[in-house]
Amino acid sequence: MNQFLTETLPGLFNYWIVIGLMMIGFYTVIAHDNLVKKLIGLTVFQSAVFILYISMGFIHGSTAPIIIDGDPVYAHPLPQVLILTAIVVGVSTTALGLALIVRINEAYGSIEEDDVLAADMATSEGEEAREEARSEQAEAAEGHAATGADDGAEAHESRPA
Amino acid sequence: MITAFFNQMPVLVVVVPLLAAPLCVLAHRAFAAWLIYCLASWLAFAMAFLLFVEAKIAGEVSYAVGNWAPPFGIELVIDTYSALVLLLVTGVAAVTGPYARKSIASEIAIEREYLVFALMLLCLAGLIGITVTGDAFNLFVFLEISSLSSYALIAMGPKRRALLSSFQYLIMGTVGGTFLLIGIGLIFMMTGTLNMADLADRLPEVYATRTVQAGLAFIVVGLSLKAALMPAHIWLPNAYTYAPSAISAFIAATATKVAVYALFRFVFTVFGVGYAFGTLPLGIVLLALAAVSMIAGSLASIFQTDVKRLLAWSSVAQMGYIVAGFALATPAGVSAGLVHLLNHGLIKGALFMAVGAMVWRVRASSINDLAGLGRAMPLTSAAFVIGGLSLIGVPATAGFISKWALMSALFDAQHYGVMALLLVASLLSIIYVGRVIEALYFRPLPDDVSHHKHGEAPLGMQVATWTLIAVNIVIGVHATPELEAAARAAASLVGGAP
Amino acid sequence: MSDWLGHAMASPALVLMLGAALIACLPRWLHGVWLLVIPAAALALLWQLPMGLHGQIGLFGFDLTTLRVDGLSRIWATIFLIGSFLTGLYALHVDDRIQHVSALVYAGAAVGAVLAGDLVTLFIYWEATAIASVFLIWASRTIKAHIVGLRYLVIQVISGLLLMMGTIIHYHATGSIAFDHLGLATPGGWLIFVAFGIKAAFPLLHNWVQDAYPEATVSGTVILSIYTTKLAIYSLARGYAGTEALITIGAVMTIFPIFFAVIENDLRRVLAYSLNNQLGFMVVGIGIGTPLALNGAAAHAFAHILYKGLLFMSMGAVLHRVGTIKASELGGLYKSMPWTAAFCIVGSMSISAFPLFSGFVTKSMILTAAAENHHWIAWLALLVASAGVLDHSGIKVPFFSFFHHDAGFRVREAPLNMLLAMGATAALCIGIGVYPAPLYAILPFDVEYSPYTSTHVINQLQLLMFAALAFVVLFRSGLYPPEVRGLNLDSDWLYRRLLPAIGRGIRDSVAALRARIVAGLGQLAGLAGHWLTDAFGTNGAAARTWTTGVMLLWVTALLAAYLLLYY
Amino acid sequence: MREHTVLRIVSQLVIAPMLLYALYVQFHGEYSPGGGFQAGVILATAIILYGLIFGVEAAREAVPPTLLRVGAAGGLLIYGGTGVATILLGGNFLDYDRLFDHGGQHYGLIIIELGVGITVASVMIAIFYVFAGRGRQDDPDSDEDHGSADDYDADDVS
Repeated sequence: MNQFLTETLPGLFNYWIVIGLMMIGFYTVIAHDNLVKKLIGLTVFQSAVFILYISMGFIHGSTAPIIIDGDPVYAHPLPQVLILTAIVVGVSTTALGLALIVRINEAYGSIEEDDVLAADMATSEGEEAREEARSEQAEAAEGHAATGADDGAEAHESRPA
Repeated sequence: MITAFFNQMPVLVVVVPLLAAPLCVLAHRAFAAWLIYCLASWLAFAMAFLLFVEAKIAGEVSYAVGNWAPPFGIELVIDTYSALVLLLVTGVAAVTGPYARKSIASEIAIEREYLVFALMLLCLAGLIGITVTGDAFNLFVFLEISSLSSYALIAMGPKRRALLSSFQYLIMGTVGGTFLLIGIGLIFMMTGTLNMADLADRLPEVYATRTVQAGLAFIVVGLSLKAALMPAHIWLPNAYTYAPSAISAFIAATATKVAVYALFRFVFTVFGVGYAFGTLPLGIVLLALAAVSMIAGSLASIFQTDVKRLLAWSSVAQMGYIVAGFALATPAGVSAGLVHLLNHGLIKGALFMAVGAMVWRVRASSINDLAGLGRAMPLTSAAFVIGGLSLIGVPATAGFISKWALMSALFDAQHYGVMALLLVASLLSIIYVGRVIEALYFRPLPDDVSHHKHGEAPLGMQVATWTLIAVNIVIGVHATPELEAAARAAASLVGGAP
Repeated sequence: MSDWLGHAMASPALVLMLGAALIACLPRWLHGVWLLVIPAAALALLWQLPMGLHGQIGLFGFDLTTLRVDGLSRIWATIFLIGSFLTGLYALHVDDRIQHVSALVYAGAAVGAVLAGDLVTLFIYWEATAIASVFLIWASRTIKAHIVGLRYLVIQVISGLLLMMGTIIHYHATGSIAFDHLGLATPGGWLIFVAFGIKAAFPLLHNWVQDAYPEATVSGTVILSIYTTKLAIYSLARGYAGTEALITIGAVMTIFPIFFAVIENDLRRVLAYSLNNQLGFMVVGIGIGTPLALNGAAAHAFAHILYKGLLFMSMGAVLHRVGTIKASELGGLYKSMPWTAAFCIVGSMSISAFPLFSGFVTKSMILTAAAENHHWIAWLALLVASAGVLDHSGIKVPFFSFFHHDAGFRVREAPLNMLLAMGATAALCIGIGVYPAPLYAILPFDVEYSPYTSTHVINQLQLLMFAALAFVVLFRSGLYPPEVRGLNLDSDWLYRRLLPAIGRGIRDSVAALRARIVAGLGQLAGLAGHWLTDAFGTNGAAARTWTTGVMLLWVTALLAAYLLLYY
Repeated sequence: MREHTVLRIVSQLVIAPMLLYALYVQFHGEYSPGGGFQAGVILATAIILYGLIFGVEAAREAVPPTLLRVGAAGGLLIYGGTGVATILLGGNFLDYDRLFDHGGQHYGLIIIELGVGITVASVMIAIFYVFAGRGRQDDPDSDEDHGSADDYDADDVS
């Protein structure tokens, strides 16, 4: 237990940072309605992953993977290269997300997700009303049929057009 | 020169669309961009077909990018599994070309059209990249390329709701991608390699570690998100509904399918079927989720008032079918899942195209707006009917083949409950397809018939839709090649005689 | 692919379907010719085919036998094609591409199913009949027809799915997909039995017939009445001949529809009930399973398609001209539509099995077979049912529509093509009744049988006379359920006369029970519907757009679940 | 901001070295930390700074959007074109050794990184233009960034 507290826990401090950042980012994405904050959360979340990669390639006392004289210990270059790519992806995502937010703001006048959804819901209700009217009509026809074996003649129109 | 071309095909199939995209941007004209798209996608399709044949003969085609031998360099690997999905992706892309010209023109301002084609090419390049790559990290990058371009494509939809749909997709997709990244990082940490074949060799030594277990969990969840498997599916209906019609058709037929491909590439090839399905209870979880997807997706579909949304929800249900097949992890099950993956891509592509043609005509996509179009647009409506029948799984269509294969596989695996649910889901599919067909054929045209004067959709849209329909029927009546290829792929994934 | 081409050339089913495709493309004024030419060509082709198995093709790993021509399948295919020709003639005036196309596809599918040599082919055509036929209901273009059509389609497809599951199970159990005698020994056999039973409208599985057929178009109902149920009868004859359970099922089928038919006001629905009752005869015949009984079932199916088609045609003509088919609103039409009335009477005499009409020469085969094999209860049931048929179909239908009190409709006679179709059908009905030898010659088994023995004739006439007398007495005394719109059941008379009273008692209790069940189911369905709408409606909890937060929460839950499972 | 003399003077002083530094980072990428991506960002930062201080209009004049479009696409084409060139020379995709007799890896990498740098810089500046231009005027090609923003994640095989 003591060893866990004194060695293991601080020895893995990089992972604790990663996990902490990850949770902060993820929580922000989940809990905030503001789209910009969501995006910020997403970026934090991604950054945590970048750090995870970088720190796993790091070796104690190593140098950056640049060819120099002597025989130093290099950090593993591959994760860094990978993360460079991942950063590019992340930046693209952020840029695209921000562009979308700008346009959402222009279209809806709000960047709160629930407001935007509510606005959408309001527009869709008009569409739904028409459909509902039709299905009610249909239910009425059904109800009529169920009340007696001798239902209305209107259902028997035939249309040899 | 010719042999050189053949040797380079694995990379060219990615590079051609990838380089065609900036050419589109340079061209800056809608028509020129469209032409570039068509040429690139057709070329890609031709190469995909040749690769399929090559993979069939050789079993596996490998290519070292930059001549760095794997596992150090990036390796492209094409086996039958990837070749089949590659064929679907490039095929749908090739068909979307003729379709997109008029459809895009009607929904997107002319000065932005070239961008649509550039983005579609990027998306295509990403999707192709996912299927051909043999490198785990490379797969992530291609996945993000395709995802990013599809976010942008969806955001170009004509309604403002496209914006939020795209944003939600962006958030969910990025989280999924990041999960995948975490998962890849974790297994990289344990093995020090990113090459899939190499990973498969080295992972067994560290199977027992938590890191690898967590890695599998992250990868599965991340790719489930991209594949819109329940309960991570809610981004899908909106994204497909509000995207421009041509984009809906293209993405619906390919994007989630490729994500499923990637999911099971990881599960079967990298982790190994024994580990994922034996040691860890992945199979039963996926099967349960698939079963819920089938029923809930179909039920939601029944209630939709918008045809595109209806189809999108049915995609959620159909993803359930596909995953149910794969999750059996038997040769028959995987082959059935793969067959349905391909067939459903063709079916949904055709259906979205047919609906897109109707949207092109009436500028709306609710069921009520399509009333009476059976008379005004007989060919398009007929295409929708055939596609719908295929979706239901009526004999002599592709849908039947996969339904039959799935039922047989489920029966063999003695999952009678799932079998029954699949039956229920296909009954529900009759209802939602029936609703649309009834509206098309048996309701009068609305009074303001001005838009019906012009009749059918443009030739390009017709040709594209009917091409997919024709493939559906051909597969329906002559499925042996597809079934054989799928059996080969399944055998290479989970063992067993092809 | 060449075997495909060969198959396409040789199969009457595909001839019909290709013809349908042709009609879908041709201009409207050419439809008429093709509606007649295509079935005729298919019929000619059918009789060109030698007996045996043809059209072997490979389809997704199975070796299918798409054409099996033997005695049993050929008589069914023949009558289906004759029916297709006659309904084509009947529907000649209809200007509705959808109806023509679906009618031909439907007929083609039914013929294909009958000629199918294996279960997979059967299933493929089985589904095709379901899908093609629903368009004939939807073609009424009413909201009710839409709903009814969906209901019909779902039931039909359930039957198809059961068949598919049964086939898969049967295949796994036996390694064979051949469509021969199946029997009830295996679970696969049971599933297939239920699948056939749904389409054959077994008791309690029968409601779709009365639900859907009267909602179709004028010609659609005629077409519907021909194929689906008779296809099921064929399948039963092929797969379950001699299954004892069928005798009981058949006997019940012959009896119970009578009570509903007598009180029904919609004359097409009356005919739908009597369709059920006639199917019972055939099912009994199959249950008995002797060559004579199977011959009887086949012959009765043949004759039944003609006379039931004729009845539906005449009622369709009335509906076409008058616009209603309610017994309570009709009457006295014989003045305006004399030909239709005459043809209707021919049909009702046939269904009532008057000597010299087609029903007589076929129904008596089944009765004789029942008697020969000492199935006395079934025999009695059939006898009672024969009397009942006269009451509801034989007398009620023509009487209320063409005679009775004059409802005041002065309409024109039915269109010429309808009259021609009815005339041809009526001629066939009489022809078979007078000279049954050609029909007997194409029956599946060689059996010497002569319907016109004096016992037969006298028995039948006695039976019919008494039944007619009963109708007259009941009607005069006001006891016969009057042709009213509502269900005013007057129970004063309930105990005065025994036979009708029992009938009415059974009918009442069945009706009440049914009403209660329907109401209960309706409530349940309502609750379920509300729950489903709440959950899956466009704004329902499961189907509306969630915020990304909620979506991610689910994803997190999923991830947690995986991690916990692996832990 | 044009009134802030200090900012103006400082940025006038700083921008030129920034551009130079970008070039340094660009062409030393294969030995030392750096490469196309970093160089592109630094280059873009210089232009963006210019835009911030002297106005987007001025920046647009200096670096017109059309140039950015061509740059974003062209950079990618340089990258891919190199790969195609290696194929045409009989090697595998991006097999730099085929390009030159000696130091193929070296020069190949430089060319590739140049492509990446151009693309990244163009896209960065384009994004800046679009966001800065929002709300002030409604320029029709403002949505261009949508596409090109994604264009540059294609430089994946770094």
